[in-house]
Amino acid sequence: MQPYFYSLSEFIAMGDHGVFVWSCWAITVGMIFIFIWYSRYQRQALIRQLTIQQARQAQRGSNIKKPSAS
Amino acid sequence: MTNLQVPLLAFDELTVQRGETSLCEGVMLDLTEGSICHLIGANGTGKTTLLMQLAGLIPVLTGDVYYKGSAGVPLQPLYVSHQLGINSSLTVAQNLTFLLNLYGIKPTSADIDEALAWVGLQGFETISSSHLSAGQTRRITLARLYLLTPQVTPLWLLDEPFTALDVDMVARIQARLREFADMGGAIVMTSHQPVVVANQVLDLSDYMV
Amino acid sequence: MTNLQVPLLAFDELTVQRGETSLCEGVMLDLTEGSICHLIGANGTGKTTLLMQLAGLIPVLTGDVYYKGSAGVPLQPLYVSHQLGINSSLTVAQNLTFLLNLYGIKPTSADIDEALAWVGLQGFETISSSHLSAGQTRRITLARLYLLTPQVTPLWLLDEPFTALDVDMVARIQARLREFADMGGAIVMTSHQPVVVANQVLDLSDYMV
Amino acid sequence: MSNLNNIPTPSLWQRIWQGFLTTVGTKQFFRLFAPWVKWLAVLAGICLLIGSVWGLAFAPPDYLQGNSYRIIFIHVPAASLAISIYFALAVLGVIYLVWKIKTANLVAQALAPLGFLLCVISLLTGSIWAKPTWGTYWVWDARLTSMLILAFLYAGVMALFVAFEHTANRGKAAAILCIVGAVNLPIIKYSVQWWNTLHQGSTFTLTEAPKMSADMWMPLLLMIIGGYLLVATLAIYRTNTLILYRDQGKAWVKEYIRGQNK
Amino acid sequence: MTEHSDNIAPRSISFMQLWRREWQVKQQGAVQWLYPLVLFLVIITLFPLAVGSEPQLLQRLGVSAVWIAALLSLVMGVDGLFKPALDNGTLAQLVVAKASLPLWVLIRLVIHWIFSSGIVALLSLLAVPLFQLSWFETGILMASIITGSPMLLMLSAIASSLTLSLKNGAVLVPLIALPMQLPVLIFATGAVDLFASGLNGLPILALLLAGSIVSVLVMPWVISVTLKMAWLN
Amino acid sequence: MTEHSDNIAPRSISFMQLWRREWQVKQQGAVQWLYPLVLFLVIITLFPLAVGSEPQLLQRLGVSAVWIAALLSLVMGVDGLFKPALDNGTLAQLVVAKASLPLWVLIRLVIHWIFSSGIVALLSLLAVPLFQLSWFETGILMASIITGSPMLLMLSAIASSLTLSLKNGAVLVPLIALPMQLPVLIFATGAVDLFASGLNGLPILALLLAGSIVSVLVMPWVISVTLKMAWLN
Ligand code: HEM
Ligand SMILES: Nc1ncnc2c1ncn2[C@@H]1O[C@H](COP(=O)(O)OP(=O)(O)OP(=O)(O)O)[C@@H](O)[C@H]1O
Ligand SMILES: Nc1ncnc2c1ncn2[C@@H]1O[C@H](COP(=O)(O)OP(=O)(O)OP(=O)(O)O)[C@@H](O)[C@H]1O
Ligand SMILES: [Mg+2]
Ligand SMILES: [Mg+2]
Repeated sequence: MQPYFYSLSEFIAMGDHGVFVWSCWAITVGMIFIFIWYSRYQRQALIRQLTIQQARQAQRGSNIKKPSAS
Repeated sequence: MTNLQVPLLAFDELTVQRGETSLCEGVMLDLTEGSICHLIGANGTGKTTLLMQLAGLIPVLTGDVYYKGSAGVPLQPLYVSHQLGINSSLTVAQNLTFLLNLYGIKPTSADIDEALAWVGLQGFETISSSHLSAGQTRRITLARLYLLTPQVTPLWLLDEPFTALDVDMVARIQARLREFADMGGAIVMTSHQPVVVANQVLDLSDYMV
Repeated sequence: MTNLQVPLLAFDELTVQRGETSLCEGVMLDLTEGSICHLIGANGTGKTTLLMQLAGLIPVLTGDVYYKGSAGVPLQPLYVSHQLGINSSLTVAQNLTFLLNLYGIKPTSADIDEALAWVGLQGFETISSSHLSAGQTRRITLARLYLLTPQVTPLWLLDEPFTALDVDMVARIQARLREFADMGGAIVMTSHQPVVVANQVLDLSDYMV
Repeated sequence: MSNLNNIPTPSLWQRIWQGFLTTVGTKQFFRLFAPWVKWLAVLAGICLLIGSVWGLAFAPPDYLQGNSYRIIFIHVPAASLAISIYFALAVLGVIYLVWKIKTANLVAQALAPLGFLLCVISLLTGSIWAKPTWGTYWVWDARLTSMLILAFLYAGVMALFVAFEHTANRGKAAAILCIVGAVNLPIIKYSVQWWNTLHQGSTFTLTEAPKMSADMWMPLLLMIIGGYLLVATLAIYRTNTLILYRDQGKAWVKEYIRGQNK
Repeated sequence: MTEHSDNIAPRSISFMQLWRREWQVKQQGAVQWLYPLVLFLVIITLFPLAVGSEPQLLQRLGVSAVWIAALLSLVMGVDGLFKPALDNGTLAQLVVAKASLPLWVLIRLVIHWIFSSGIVALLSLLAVPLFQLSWFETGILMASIITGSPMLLMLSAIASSLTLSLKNGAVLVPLIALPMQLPVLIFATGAVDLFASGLNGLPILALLLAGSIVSVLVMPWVISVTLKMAWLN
Repeated sequence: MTEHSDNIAPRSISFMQLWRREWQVKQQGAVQWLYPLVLFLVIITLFPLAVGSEPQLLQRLGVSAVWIAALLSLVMGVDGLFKPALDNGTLAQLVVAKASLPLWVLIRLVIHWIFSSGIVALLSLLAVPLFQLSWFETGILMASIITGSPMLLMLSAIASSLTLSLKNGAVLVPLIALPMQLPVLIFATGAVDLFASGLNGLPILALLLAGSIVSVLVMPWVISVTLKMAWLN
């Protein structure tokens, strides 16, 4: 299979439409990566929070009834 | 310490009225520091109305009110009514902080914890106020009693403060009322339950028109 | 007249719960006709929640409730809660009429007058409900008690019915509760005040998780 | 009290049903799907990478639109996923409300922001594409407008999920909204046929061969498949986060958390 | 033991009694019907101001202006539809007394409809002098409002019931309702346009009518299920 | 007798404390600021849908559409501005504790403004692609919203406070406010039109600004006097 573009500058320019094509790609890739990062961050933050909670509970070892944090 | 000649709060021939309808006429009272006055009367006599007049929400049109010897309604008393001043979308601690801020108090988080512990709401600091039972909601407002001293506000106006509270809490509140009065404060309160710590009774039924 | 084998209302190992949080577990009760059960417990124990479950507002997720011997929550009980079901833009008589209509009763204007007189609201028929005192407003809802019989609804669920009422009215309500129970009705009620007419006590604190 | 002890014995079907319900429980979902995330992610990455490179560098330009048509490789997958995800939300809503399967609701909650994101991407890429082809960023054409409405619908669903986050009613309101809102899907899907619009009609149909050249539709197909795989990956991952949050009091979660910190 | 009518359905509140009450509640604000009028007038006023007074142009805009007014007047008051009944305990009384909640919902909505879209439909007659619409076109416009607005109202109502137990649900209502309502608006104004250009818009009106009938039949049930979830939060 | 600071002004709640509280109340939903955005877009969408998609026509309607969105987003939440504070007793607490009521009113209104007109003013930039307005025209539009909307808000707020103690005052709010707001709207859209047609609309904008400044300075006092009458009914 042949690449359609002969040079990198041509590839970047894409005729006259480089701005449009590349901005689309940038927006999409950017947003999706932020979303993936955010999902990971949420998971990690939750695990951190639960770890701290568990440590605290273990440390206290008592059964003081706390209202559910909802 | 207290000057017994000048009562903290006094009415002379006061008319309890809402708009143009008079409910009670010629009400008289002398309230010195250390007094707890229990305002009684059947439903609809005008107790709430009288407290609202003292709090400055409804004007006094006939009769005189003296506060610390000079004419006029009390300046910045504590007022606890059926409408608690609690925003149900805020947390317990946020609500209490606001209610204390109103009296120029900047509570530390230790203050808040202590006051909430006093009303049995320890652990509820960050819970939304809408997730509380009837009695618990009232306790938020009553937690103020723990932190307010006669230096901040020497007069408390309490409209049925025992509503929805369990027996233990009622006892604790009454003890606090006595303590406050002993520190030099004065209290006017209504309640349809007996108030054992009251040392003065004003029966509004006697003045009904 | 009453069949003592089948209680009017019974729970078996009922869990008092709101959403996923359980408040009390394993609650047991047998309520026969003629019983007045006083539900007690400190603020926040779950009394209101239990009554809401019995009234069918919150589902019973664990445990069994039997009404007249068959499984399920009561059919069309009377439910008096903190939210009175009163629209403040309607008059006293309009509100009472609606509250009675709900139980299939078409009150004549004499009925309304009589019921309002019983709660001391004679003369207030055409007054807007927003112009009443705290106790008077609650009296509108309580006026129903005068007209409802066990034939219409054999079970009353009352959440702090004495709130804001004066001593006379509390006594009158208690007398009516006794009368209703003697006619073959049953009552579950909460109150932080003593209920002298109660012949059964359920302390929810015993079941707290 | 004879009838109090008289617990009815469950029928066989009830037991089978109960068994099924436990297999779609949150814990089982987590156990079953957590290992998939890696592999799905790798697969999705491969598809998307090959598709992108092929589409951007190797595919020939469109004879009408020139190189700008290369936007198609993200525009179409994003648009089609945005629609599919809303449909999935409606189905999950029904499953949750009718069979009371909590996991369905969690999946829906995990998917909703993803659907919104893809909808926004399709709107943005579409309007960027519109500039070279139609000479303007935006026209009030049926398909564009209906896609905008879909974004609003997503916003409503997300708002409801957030608003009920901490209540026992979690997700019920959102589930109802998803179902009621799903009536809009046919309107979005068929707007191109019902109204004469600027926007392109369908190229892919099940009945006919695609009209594009293979060099164009192959990478597009790869991108679409990659997109679906990516959505599946993220859906599982995010659902599992929600499961951990929801079940944080349960023993198996505590165990899992301990394992994570070893 | 006297059997307490165990197997008889409980006697509860009748249609007439419910209707009377809701009417009384609505009646209190006697000027209620003025509100859609004012909103209508504001929107109507803005259009000529914005586009200038070319009769040609105004004529085209008349239909849209009236429809936007109808839609907004339906959406605006809708967050007060069920919330007060929840807060003051009326809803709980209805549920406990086994009143027919769908019936109550329907009655409330019908009364709300009369005082919003109903009035706007009537007011649309004003479009004749204001926008120089023909009587025929105005008739179609009126018909489209009458056939389309019940569906709009039902969608608003479901949004309102969904956000009932939220502290600040009122903001969410238009957010949830409007997107679902937009397609109705498209169809309705499309139908009037078709007629105006001599084509047959009847199928679209029939579609709207069918949609309205279905939603009037189905939605009160959905809404009453949603309302019953209000205490679960 | 220890003189209890009789002649010293009472210590009451500070500006920062009031601001923090009102912010907390508004903040509840973290995505709150998204609502006006979506609402704005939805209302904007109403116009092309109802009017049709001719760019020429839309361009002329753009300014009014944005202004109607701004007005509606201001008016929508306005009956919840003081009523909840009265009902839950916050207002009484503020009065009894001698807090500065005008300050509280101002803070509440500023926060409400930020989350309605403020955001709409920002969002009006979207009118550029959506209605193909020019950047210049959009800038003027933005300026007209920023200068005009404070006055609109103050008018809504005074209406809201006037109807506070009425049973169904909420309906009356737009009824009282809208007629007063209509002139503002006419001036504001007029100013943008003047600029668009090459004339100088600055005097009108200056007029709007002056009106807004005066009403921001005066109205909180008027409103707080009105609020204090709430218990007199
Ligand atoms: C904001 C603007 C746009 C939006 C919201 C939009 C939305 C959509 C949607 C919803 C689909 C359907 C996906 C599916 O059914 O699976 C689609 C497909 C498509 N769009 Fe767009 N679009 C926009 C602009 C454009 C432009 C400017 C072009 C090019 C001229 C374009 C070309 C296409 C093509 C070729 C397809 C594939 C059609 C098919 O195979 O079904 N779109 N778009
Ligand atoms: N908002 C109002 N408008 C007009 N009249 C009112 C209003 N509120 C109360 N009233 C009338 O004023 C009288 C006194 O009311 P008030 O609330 O002061 O009574 P109260 O002594 O506190 O009674 P309760 O023990 O029931 O609380 C009542 O008879 C009532 O009818
Ligand atoms: N809307 C709610 N959402 C979540 N939790 C709630 C809600 N209302 C009450 N709770 C919680 O449920 C518990 C029981 O409340 P409930 O109202 O049943 O108490 P109660 O026994 O009636 O108390 P009281 O004597 O104060 O009326 C309380 O601890 C409270 O925190
Ligand atoms: Mg009172
Ligand atoms: Mg209770």
